[in-house]
Amino acid sequence: MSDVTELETPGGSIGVYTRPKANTGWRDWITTVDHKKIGILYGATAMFFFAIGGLEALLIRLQLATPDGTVLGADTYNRVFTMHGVTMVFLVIMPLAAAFANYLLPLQIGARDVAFPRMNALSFWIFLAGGLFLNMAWIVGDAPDGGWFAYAPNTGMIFSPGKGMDYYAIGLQITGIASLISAMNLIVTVLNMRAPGMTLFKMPVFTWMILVVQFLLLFAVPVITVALFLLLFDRNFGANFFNPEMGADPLLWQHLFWIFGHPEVYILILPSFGIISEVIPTFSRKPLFGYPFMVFSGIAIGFMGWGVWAHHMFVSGIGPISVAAFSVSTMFIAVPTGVKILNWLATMWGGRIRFNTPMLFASGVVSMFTIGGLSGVTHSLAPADTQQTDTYYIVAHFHYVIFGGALLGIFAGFYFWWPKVFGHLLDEKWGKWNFWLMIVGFNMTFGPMHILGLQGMSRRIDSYSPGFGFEFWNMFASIGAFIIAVGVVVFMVNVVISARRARTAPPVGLDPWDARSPEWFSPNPTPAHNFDEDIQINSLDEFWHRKYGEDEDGRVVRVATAEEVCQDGSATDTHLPSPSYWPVVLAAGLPFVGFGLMYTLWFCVPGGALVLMAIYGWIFEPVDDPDGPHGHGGHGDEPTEDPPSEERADDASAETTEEAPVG
Amino acid sequence: MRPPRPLRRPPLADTAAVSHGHGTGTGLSDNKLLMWVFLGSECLLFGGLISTYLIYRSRFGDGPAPGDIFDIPFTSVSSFVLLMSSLTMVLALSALQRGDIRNNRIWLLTTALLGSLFIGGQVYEFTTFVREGLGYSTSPFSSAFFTLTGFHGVHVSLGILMLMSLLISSLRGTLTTERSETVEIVGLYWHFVDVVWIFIFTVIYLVPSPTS
Amino acid sequence: MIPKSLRRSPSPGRLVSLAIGGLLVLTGCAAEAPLDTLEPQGPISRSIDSLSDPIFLVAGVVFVIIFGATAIIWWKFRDDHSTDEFPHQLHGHFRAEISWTIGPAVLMAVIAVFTLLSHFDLNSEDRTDIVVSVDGERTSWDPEVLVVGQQWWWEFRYYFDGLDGLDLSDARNLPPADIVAANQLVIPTGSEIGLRITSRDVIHSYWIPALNGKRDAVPGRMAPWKIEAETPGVYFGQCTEFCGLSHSRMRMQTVAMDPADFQLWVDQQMKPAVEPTDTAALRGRAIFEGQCARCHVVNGINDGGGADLVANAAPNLTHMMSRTTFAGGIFDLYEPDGSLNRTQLEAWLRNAPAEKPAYAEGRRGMPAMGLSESQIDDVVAYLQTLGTAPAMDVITATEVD
Amino acid sequence: MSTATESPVESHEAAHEEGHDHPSDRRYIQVAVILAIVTALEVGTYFVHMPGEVLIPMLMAMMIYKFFYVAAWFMHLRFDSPLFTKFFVSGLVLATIVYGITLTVFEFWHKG
Ligand code: HEA
Ligand code: HEA
Ligand code: HEC
Ligand code: CUA
Ligand SMILES: [Cu+2]
Repeated sequence: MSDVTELETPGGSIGVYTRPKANTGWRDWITTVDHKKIGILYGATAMFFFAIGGLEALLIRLQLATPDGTVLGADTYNRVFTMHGVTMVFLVIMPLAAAFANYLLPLQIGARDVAFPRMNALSFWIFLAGGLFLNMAWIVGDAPDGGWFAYAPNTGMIFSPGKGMDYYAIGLQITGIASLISAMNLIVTVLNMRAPGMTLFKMPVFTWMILVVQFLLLFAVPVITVALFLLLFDRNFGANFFNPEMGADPLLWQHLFWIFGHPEVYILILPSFGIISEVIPTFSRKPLFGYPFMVFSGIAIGFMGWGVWAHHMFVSGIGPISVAAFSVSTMFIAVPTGVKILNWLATMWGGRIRFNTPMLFASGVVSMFTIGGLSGVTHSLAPADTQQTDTYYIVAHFHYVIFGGALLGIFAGFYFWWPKVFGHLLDEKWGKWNFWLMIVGFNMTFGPMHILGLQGMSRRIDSYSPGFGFEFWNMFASIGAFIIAVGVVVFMVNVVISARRARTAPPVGLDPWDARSPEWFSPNPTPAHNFDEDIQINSLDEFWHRKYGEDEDGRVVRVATAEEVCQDGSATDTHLPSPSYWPVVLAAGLPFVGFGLMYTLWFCVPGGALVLMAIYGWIFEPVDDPDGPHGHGGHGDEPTEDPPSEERADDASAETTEEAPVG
Repeated sequence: MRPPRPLRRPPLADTAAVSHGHGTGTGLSDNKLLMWVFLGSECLLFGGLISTYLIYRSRFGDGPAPGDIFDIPFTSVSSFVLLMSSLTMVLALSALQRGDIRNNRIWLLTTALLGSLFIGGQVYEFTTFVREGLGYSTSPFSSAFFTLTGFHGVHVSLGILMLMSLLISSLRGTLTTERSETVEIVGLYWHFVDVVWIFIFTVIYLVPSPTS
Repeated sequence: MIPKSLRRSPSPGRLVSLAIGGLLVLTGCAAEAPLDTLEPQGPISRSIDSLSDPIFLVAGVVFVIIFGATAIIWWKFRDDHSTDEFPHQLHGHFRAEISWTIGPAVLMAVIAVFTLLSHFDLNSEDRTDIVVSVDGERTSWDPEVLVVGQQWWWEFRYYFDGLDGLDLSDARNLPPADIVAANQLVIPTGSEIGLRITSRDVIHSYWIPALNGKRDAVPGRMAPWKIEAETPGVYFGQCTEFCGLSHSRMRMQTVAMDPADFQLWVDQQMKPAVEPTDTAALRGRAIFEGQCARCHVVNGINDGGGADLVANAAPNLTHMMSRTTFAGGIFDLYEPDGSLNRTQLEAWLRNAPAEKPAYAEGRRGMPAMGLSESQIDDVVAYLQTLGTAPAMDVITATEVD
Repeated sequence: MSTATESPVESHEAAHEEGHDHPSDRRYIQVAVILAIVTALEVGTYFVHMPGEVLIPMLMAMMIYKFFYVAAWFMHLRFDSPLFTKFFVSGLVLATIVYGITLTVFEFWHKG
């Protein structure tokens, strides 16, 4: 974050009809609507929560390192693992994916920003509000204790009388709003704002996967919204949705949760699939093998993900016919996923691979995810799952897919796009340490959990007695977890060291990896306006194709340098969406509404007032501040001359304004 | 040596569906697209509430059963009111598109009034039900019923709020033909809420409900 | 049933599962891992195992293929800076794509067939009546036991006239049973025993890995399930659905006896509590009637009394001494030498929540009763009159601590 | 705010050209009358006794008719880009399938 350099005269800038102008300093970060800054905010916030979720994980592993552990005690343990799961899923992996999506998606489609920049800011601030709200439960001393899937009726008022589950319900509700807004925004962005010539099937795979994820979010979030509302009403207003004493069926919660929950796991993994689909071809010096199949398999996973949710309920007593149907449907998810794995391998096969850190992580995803996927397939056999479910074998499965799949992929993305975002590379030596520590620690932690699970160790137990054969591997796993932690610390050190070094070192250059996709047309770090002019897209991997041609022997030869191909970022007369206060104000209102629902409805008043004020301020705010940053008055109208067509489209996308009275 | 020629590009499975004009973008308004995307999402929200209701409609315990208390003639009238508000909504839009500001205001106001009438009917219905012993906590059925119709009512109320905002904007002279798209988008929302009620009215009220 | 060809001894499955963890190290054997899922001890669990083992094998093979390919890639296609030339720019290969779409699909289809066979087999009922003598009368019992979970222990109810026609809709208010046991389900060997699983509060899950997979105990629902043991023995289990504070301490055992022993057990359980003779026990009984009977039932003292609890039940203590563990199967009731585990039982009576976390003040779990040491001695003396100790081999087989 | 929201600019016209003109108010009123008649028929079923096997399909047919009639005319799906229809219908279809399965699992159709 840049230092505070410019102080505003507050008088003029907080009015309803002006927009904030700061271009630097903290105020800029608060009011920014720049998708790149929002991406960075998402990333930084998610890493902050990752530290929290990771510390919770370490507490879990400390407690379980020895039999009859006493580090936490039963009550705290239950809260810790619940918050660990919730934090990691909703406050770490999802926002990290959102960080990449926000930063890269407009760049990859050659756009100036997203379709609704203010809404983009809004979704970040709402996410932050939700995340802080959720973790507030620790401070109040009443963290949720019902497990991340919060099975009723254990989460009802009778069995969970504290406020913990209210924090859970409201906190997730708030982050859900954020996801929904962001999903709608990005869908419109992808559909409407692609550079000239970029048909859907010339979009980078990462963009494709993000698009699929946004559709999953669009349709899955409302389902958990319903579930959380019902839970909230049960707990606070005496409704009877999950109270068996009044004749309710607790399985309703399970259905609603998992109808959301299974698409959710693909929401977690597909961004990472997208990332490594960019990394692997780049470092293999080959195009992605079977691009159409990669795209279609991603879509297929998205679709099939809707028809398998009850595989989480194989033993809950939903009836043999239902179990059979869900068991079979689940098995076939292995097919499109397998297509992906094999296509990555085929991409690497025959390549000339540079094993830089991003590639190490990407290759790690391919192997580690496969392990998790295969154990997933063993769960999908319903009879087998009756032995496996709710044991550490499941814990092993989902950490292999989530850590080994999603998180490692995200680390690949960090190393790959760091120069794009910050203008310098992360150090390779530290990067390799980072990778190897993580991969070793990860396998040490979660590998033994397969064994523990098959030996019958249940999950969510705060302690186990000696004599069940669990001692050795638990200790082993705990050691592994701390090795992961060292790996994470190495990453953080790398970030700091590399940033320090970059101050004196020469800039990274335009094309550090010899990359392929259009985001690299703009210089590093990306200038505020992204592109000087629109890029005409003629093919997939346009950037690469402008650099390389083929000589008469069919050999690949360089035809242009990166300097010739890239834009220099010198354009000054570009029109950017103006920053706004209202997103953060609106988001700030939501936690108050939440507290109101939990403690006293009076809190809802200031909360609701903030929200309303923000909405109206938002609507009446001039769409573009004539004096805004990089703004040049008079752009509100269509240009009167006949500019080159690129520039016109360019202009239109610059004016990605929003009316926002609705929705 | 002759200059290198471009590489063979990957075979691409272009779809025609998206290629408008420039071959990119849909050529559609961002805002309208946003609203439609949002409505797609709302389908799953209401779907969840409706399924919850259906699962619980026969679980009324010792409380009143749906078949005992629904007042079909009354609800028919208020459903009709809501249906007609969709008509006035399109009329408002079409007036504005013609540049007929006066009629636009009249129809906007009528729509809001019809909507309020519907909400009034719902409030009346709720109070009657409560008087007849169907409280929010009476049974899973009652909770599901009030939640579903309440969510719908909140949607209608938000719609009324938007209509009133449009009206104010119109009175201030900022709602002109160029901005008819805003009215169209609010209209989409309004019609959606109506369409949901068409569903609810049939499935929840008209399909015979269990009686105690 | 799974066809013979699919049956494999457990070891390949175990090896492969270890390989999945990337750790080809052998772990402890079943004796040290009483919950092991790969050591089936009955026909039902064996049929699951004979489905699992091959699938572990399949997974192992796929794993080896993918890892093998990765290893080759790392070794062969690494950039060794020997040339500047770009590799062949292959964009895809339609036939390859199709084959690795269809190949796994076919494989999964085959697996699906076996899965479905196994699944419907697992969910079928194949019970035959067992002849037991009840109160001296020979009864033909359709062996089905009602299993009721609650925070944080299990109740088992035996109705020798069968479950049909009983009103089981309210788990907190069940019709009187012939036998009510807690935490240890006693079954005869060699017969499939039907279970009907439900709960009095939150969702639990009943699981005896050596005999069958899990089935959730859902309040308001009655889930059918079954178990069968071949050899007499004690089989361990653990509640596997997260059920709140003491979920980890909600365990259970299944004690399988050969049918003759089972008959003896039934005979004992059918007896009412004996009248204590010794004065300490009599004093103990008075305390019990005053303080404990509001929750615990002892047949003949307070049959049918409702418990002052959220779950509305506490373990029936009529034949408490016939069990070898207590408090959700986590404490030994007997020392290895067969004498009473007095220390643990007294600690329990002194302050139960300290021994096993519970929200006793929220009427979930057993509260600290505030008894004096002498009162505790008296109560223990009384409790010792309740039921007869099981055979030594059962005591040794159970040792949980 | 104006129409600067479209991108690219000129395709705004394109979208309009491709559709027909918006229907006249008269047409809207006709639509409303038809909707009103169908609603009357629907409500009419309440007063006539019919076996469920006849009644329910009839009600469903009328409901679906009304539903899509409103969507087609009032929401302009008839004239607007098919993409809007796709979004809406995909939400609808997904919801129907997913919740239909849920109801099936709950044996809703048997219990009626
Ligand atoms: C990133 C998240 C993610 C991903 C991608 C997956 C992917 C899969 N998951 Fe997983 N899953 C979770 C996250 C995820 N899961 C979580 C968090 C839980 C636990 C929730 C909780 O209880 O707390 C869970 C639980 C879970 C269960 C429930 C277990 C239980 O609680 O009893 C099941 C059951 O079927 C399952 C199955 C699968 C399957 C079949 C896949 C498939 O998509 C995997 C497909 C991949 C492959 C198969 C590997 C590559 C394929 C090939 C190399 C081709 C050749 C292979 C074959 C022919 C076999 N998962
Ligand atoms: C979504 C992603 C995700 C991720 C990344 C992780 C990461 C980890 N998880 Fe996670 N886990 C879940 C999701 C995830 N988990 C879920 C959903 C559950 C189920 C919850 C439930 O049952 O309800 C679960 C449950 C779960 C359990 C089972 C608990 C139980 O059932 O009782 C265990 C046990 O070992 C565990 C361990 C770990 C470990 C050791 C890591 C490690 O990989 C963590 C590594 C990270 C670090 C070690 C952080 C290092 C950071 C620092 C060192 C910061 C220091 C810096 C500062 C203070 C500035 N997890
Ligand atoms: C408020 C209710 C309540 C009262 C009063 C109560 N108990 Fe308990 N008791 C329980 C519950 C609940 C359990 C099961 C706890 C568990 O396993 O988690 C239990 C368990 C036990 C057990 C272990 C039984 C087994 O087989 O697992 C014994 C022994 C016992 N109680 C004895 C007593 C005695 C003696 C008294 C009176 C001095 C007493 N209890 C009073 C509720 C009560
Ligand atoms: Cu009972 Cu867990
Ligand atoms: Cu799943």
